[in-house]
Amino acid sequence: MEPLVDIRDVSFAYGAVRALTNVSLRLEPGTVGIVGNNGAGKSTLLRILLGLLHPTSGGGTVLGCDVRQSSSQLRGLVGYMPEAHAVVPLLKGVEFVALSGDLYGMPKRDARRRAHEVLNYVGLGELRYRRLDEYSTGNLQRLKLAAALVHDPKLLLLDEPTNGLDPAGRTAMLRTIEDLIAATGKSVILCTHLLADIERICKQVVVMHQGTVARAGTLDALRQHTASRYALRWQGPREPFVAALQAAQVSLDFPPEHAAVPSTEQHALAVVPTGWHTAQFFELAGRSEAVVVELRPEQEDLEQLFFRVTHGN
Amino acid sequence: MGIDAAHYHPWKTNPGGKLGGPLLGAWRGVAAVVRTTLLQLMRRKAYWAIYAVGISQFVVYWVVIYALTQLQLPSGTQRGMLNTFGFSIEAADPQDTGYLDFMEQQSYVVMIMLAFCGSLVVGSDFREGTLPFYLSRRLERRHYILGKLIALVGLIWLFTVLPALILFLEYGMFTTSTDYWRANWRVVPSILGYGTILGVVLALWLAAISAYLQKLAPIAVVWSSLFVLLGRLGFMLSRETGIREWVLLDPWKDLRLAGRLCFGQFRTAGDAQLSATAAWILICVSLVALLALIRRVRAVEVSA
Amino acid sequence: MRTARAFLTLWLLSFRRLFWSIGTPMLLLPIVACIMFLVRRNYGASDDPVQAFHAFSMFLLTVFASFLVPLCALAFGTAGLGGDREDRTLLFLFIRPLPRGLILLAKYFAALPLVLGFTVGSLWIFCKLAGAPGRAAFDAYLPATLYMSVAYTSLFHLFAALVRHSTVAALIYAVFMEVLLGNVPGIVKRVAVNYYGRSLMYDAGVEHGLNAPDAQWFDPYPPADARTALWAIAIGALVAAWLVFRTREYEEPT
Amino acid sequence: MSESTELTFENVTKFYGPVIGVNDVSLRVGPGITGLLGSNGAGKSTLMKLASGRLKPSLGEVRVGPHAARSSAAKRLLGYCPDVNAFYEEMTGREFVETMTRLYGYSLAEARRRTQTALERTGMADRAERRLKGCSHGMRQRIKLAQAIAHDPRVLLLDEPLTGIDPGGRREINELLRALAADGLTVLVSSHLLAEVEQLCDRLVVVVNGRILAEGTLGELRNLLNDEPLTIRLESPQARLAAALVVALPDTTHVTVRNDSVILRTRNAPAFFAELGRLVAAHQLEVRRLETLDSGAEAVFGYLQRSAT
Repeated sequence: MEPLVDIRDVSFAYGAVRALTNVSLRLEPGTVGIVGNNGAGKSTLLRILLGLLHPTSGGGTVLGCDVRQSSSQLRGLVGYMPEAHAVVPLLKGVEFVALSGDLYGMPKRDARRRAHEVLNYVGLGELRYRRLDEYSTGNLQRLKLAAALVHDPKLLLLDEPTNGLDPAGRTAMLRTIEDLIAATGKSVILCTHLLADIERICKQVVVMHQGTVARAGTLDALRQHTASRYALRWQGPREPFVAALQAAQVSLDFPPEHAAVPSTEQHALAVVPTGWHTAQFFELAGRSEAVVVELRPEQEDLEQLFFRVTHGN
Repeated sequence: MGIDAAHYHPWKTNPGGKLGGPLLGAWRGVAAVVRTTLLQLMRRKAYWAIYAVGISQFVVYWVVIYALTQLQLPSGTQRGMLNTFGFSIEAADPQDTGYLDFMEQQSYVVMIMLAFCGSLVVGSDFREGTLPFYLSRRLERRHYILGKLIALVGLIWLFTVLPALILFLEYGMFTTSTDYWRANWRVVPSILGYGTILGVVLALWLAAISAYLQKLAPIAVVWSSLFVLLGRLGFMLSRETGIREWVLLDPWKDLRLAGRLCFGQFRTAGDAQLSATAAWILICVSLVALLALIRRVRAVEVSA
Repeated sequence: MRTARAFLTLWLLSFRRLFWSIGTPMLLLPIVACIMFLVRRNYGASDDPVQAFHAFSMFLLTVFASFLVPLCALAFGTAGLGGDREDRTLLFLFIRPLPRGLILLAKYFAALPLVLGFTVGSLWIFCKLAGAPGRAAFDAYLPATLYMSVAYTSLFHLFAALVRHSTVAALIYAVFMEVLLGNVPGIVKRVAVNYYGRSLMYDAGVEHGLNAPDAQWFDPYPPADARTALWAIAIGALVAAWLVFRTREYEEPT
Repeated sequence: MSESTELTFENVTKFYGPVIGVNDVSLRVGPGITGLLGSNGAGKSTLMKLASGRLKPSLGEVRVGPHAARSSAAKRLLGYCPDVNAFYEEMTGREFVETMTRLYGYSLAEARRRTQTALERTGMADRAERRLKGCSHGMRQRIKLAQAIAHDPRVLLLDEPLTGIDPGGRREINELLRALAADGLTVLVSSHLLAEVEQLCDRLVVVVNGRILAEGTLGELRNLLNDEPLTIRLESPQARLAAALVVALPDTTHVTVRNDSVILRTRNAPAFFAELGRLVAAHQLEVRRLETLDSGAEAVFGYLQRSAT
C-alpha cells in the first residue's frame, strides 16, 4: 500500500530561524496524531505536507504527490482545517462552505449542493443560513471541518479541532471524526495539545521536539509497558491502608497533593512484589476500613509518553 | 436510505463534475473570490447608502435625456440645458461629452466608496488571517490577486460603465430610430476604455494601499491625501506658477485626461498635449502598486 | 498620589502608542507634500506683499484648514479610545483601580497634544517656508487652528465613546459634513466645525490683505460667536463623551 | 501571609438587553482554588466579568472582601487573567507587565521589581524581551497571568487560562496556581476542560443556564450522585463466578458478562463497593481491573447537566 506520508531529510527555515531540521517521516494510511510543544515545528510540518511551504532542503511525497512540485494537485486530495479563526466576514454558513468547495476547484453547483450535505453531516443543518458572525466557537469549529470536507478529500489535516470547545462540543466533534474514519476509511492527521483526543482517535503518533521528530510509530509500540503497576483508588482513612500495603512490600507512589481540602478519596500508584494476588488489595483494605473503588493495571498514557520523550523523565 | 441520511456520503460527482484540473480549478477559484468579495460588500449597509448617492446622479441624467428627447421646449432653452449636461441636440453630433462628464462625476462617489471598502475587501484578509485560508485551498497567489482586482474593477464598473451604457441605450431608444446608435457607436468602446482605465488603476492602487495599511483610518488618510490634497496642490501650483504640467500631480486629472484620450475629446488643446504624459504616469504608478501587492501577499504566505 | 501616578502612566502609555501608531507616518505624507508645494511656490519671493499674503492665505484655507486639520484629528482622535475598543485591550484598563472618567481624560489629553502638535507644527513650518507673508499669517491664524483642533478632538472622542466603528463614523462625518455640507452655499454649512474655524481665519486675515470672501458663497460668522461656538462644541462633546463612557458597558454577551 | 479575602456574589442577576446572562446567583468563593465549570454560554464569562467589575449587576451585589467589585479598592485586591487574546501587540512582554503594574500607581522602581518577580513566577523572565506580536500562544497566556499577579492580589480570577496551552506549559501553570493558593489566595478558574479542573481545583462550582447548579469538592459532587446508578466494570479470569456473586447484591441490576469482564449497574455505589471488597477477599477472586465507567469530572458534569434540563 502506498504510504500516506513519506518525506526524507526535510528542513525548513524562516530566514535565520530553523523550524524543522532533517525530518524524515513515513506514515501509513490511517489516523495520525502529532504532538509537541509550541515551537516544536508542528504547524510548519503541516504546511509542508500541504504543499504551502516548500522545504529548504529534502523532499518526499504525500499521497503519492511530490510536496515540492504538485502542490495544487495535492491540495485537491487534502482537506485542511486551520487553527486560526480564518473565516470570511459577512458570509452565511452555507456560502462559506460552498466558497471552500469553489476554491478547491469544484463546479459551482456541486459545491453548493455538497455544502448543504456536509453541513448536515457535521450537525450544522439548522444554522447554515445564519451569518458567520453569529456562530459560537463550537459551531465555527464544525463549520471549518465542513469546509475541509467539502471536496471529499482522501486525507484530513486537522489543526486543533477541539480547541475552545466545551465537553459536549468536544465529544460531538470527536464522534464526528471517529465516524468519518470508520465509515469512509479516510486518513486523518490530527494536531492538538489535548493528548486525550489523540489517544482516543489515533493509532499512530508523531512526537515532535525542537524541530525534529523525536518518536514516530503506533501508539501501542511507543508505550512503555510496565507490568505489576496498579492505579488504586479507595474511600476511607488513608494511613492504615497505606501502612498495611507497605507492610506487604507494596511500594506506593502518590500523585501531587492538593493544597487545602482533605478529600474522602485517596489514590496512589502501587508497585506490587512478585506473586502478588490482587485479592490482597481488597483484603488489606477491608482490614483497614477502606473500600477499594478502582483498580487499574497502569499503562503509560500519551501524556507520560510525551514527557518521557521530551523531558527525559 | 432514510436511515442513512445522517451518515457521511462521499461526493458523487455528476457527469463532468470533478475537481477541475490546474487551469479550470484555478479559474473556478478566481470566480469564487470575485463572487465572494462582491457579496461581502453588498452585505454592508454603508455600501448601499453610497450606491444610492451614486445612482441619484444617474437618475438626474436619465431624466434630462428623457426630457430633452421628448419635450418640445423652445429650442434655445433646450440647447442650453443640453449643453449644460454635455449632450447635443443633433442626434449624430460626435462632440457629445455627456457620457464622459457623467463618468467623471461618478468617479467622485467611487473614490469615497473605495476608501471605505479597502479595509473590508483586502485589509481584513491580511489582518484576520483569512489570506492563509484562501491560499490553503487550490489557489495560488496570482489567482487571489487577480480575483480581488476583478472584483474591485467590477464594483467600479457598477458605478460608471454600467449606468453610462444604460444612458446610451436610453438616448437611442427615445429618439425612435436607430440613427443615434449608428452614428455614435464609437461611444461604446470609449466608455469601456475609460472604464477599464478607471477600474484597473483604482483597483490596483487601493489593493496595494489596503494590503499594507489594513485599517480604515490610515487607508483613508493616504487615499484622501492622494485624491484630494494632491489635486488641490496641483491646481494651485499650475495656476500660480503658470506651468500647466503641475495639474498632472492630481491622479483625478490624470484619469480624466486618459479617459478623454479614449473619447478623443479634449476641452483644450493643452489637455490633449498632457494626456499622453498622464497615461504614462498612471501606467508607472500602477506597476509599482502591483509589484508592492505581490510582495506583500508573498510575505504573508511564509510568515503566518 | 497613587491615582495620580496611575493616571500619568496611562497618559504616557496612550501618548506613546498614538505617537508610534501608523497615523504618524501617514500624516507626514500630506505634510511633506505641502512642504514641497511651498518650497516650489515660494510666496516670500513675490513682489506684492498683499497679493502674496492673499495667495498664501488661500493655501491655508483650502488645504490646511479644510483638509489637514480634520485629517490630523481623524488620525489621532478616534485611534486612542477607538483603537483600544477595537483591539479589545480596554479591559486591561478597566480592571485597574482607575475611575472610568480618568481613563477617558487620559486618552483625551494624550491625543490632544499630538493633534495640536501636528496642526500647529505644520502651520508653523508652512509659515516659515512662506517667508514674509508667513510671519503675519502665523499670528493671525494660530487661534483659529487651536480652536478647530480642540473641537475636532473632542468630537471624535465622543464618536469613539459612542459607537464601535468610530473611525468609519468619523470618516463619514468628515466627508459628508465637513467637506460636502461645509462647502455648500447658504446656512447649511453651519453644521461643520470647519465653517466656524474659517470664519475666524477670514476675520483675522482681512486686515493683512486677505480678500473678503464672496458673501453669496461664504458668509463668515461673527468672530466672537464663532469662538463661542467652537468652545461649546469642544466642551460639550467632551462632557457628553465623559458621561457616555462612565455609564456604558463595553462588553458583548458571550 | 496576609488575611484571606472572599469573593461574594449576593443574589446577582445580569441582563444584556433581553438576554439573561446570570440568574440570581449567590456564591462565596474563599481561599484555595475553585473551578468554575460550565459549557459555552452557561454564564461563566459573565460571572468573571461581574467579579472583575467590568460589568455592573442588574440586580444584587458583587463584593471583593468588603468592597463593591466596581470600586477602585476592590480592583486593588483583584488580579484578572482575561480570556481574550488581546494585547498592546507592539510591546515586549516585560514592557506590558510593567505598564500594567504601574497603572496601580506604583513607583517605577517598585513596578520593575514586581514585574521581575511576576515574570519569574510565570517562567517568562528569560523570554520577556520578545515583542508580544511574535509570541506563541503559551507565552502570551503566561504574560497575561504575570500582569494578573504582579500587584500581589488577594483574589485571582482566571478565565479559561489553559485553553490552547501545550502540555508542558499546562503542568507549570498548574503548579504556579497551587503555589499561589498555598499562600492563601482566593483563586477562581473558569474552564470547560474538565479533566484539568479535576486535577487542579479544591472545589468546583457548576454553572448551567446562568444559575449555579452545584458546588463542592469533586468527592462531594460525586456523592450527590449516589442516587444515580453507576456503571462498573470488573475484569477477572473468574468472570462467571464474579457475576454470580454480584448479582446477589441487593442494588445490582443489568449484569452482563463478556469474555473476562463483568459490566453491571448499581443503584447504591458505596454499599456495592464495600460488599464487593468483602466478597473478593472471601473468595480470593483475582481482579485484574475494577473501574467505574462513568466517573470522573466529565461524567459528574454530564449528570449534573442532564439533571438540570
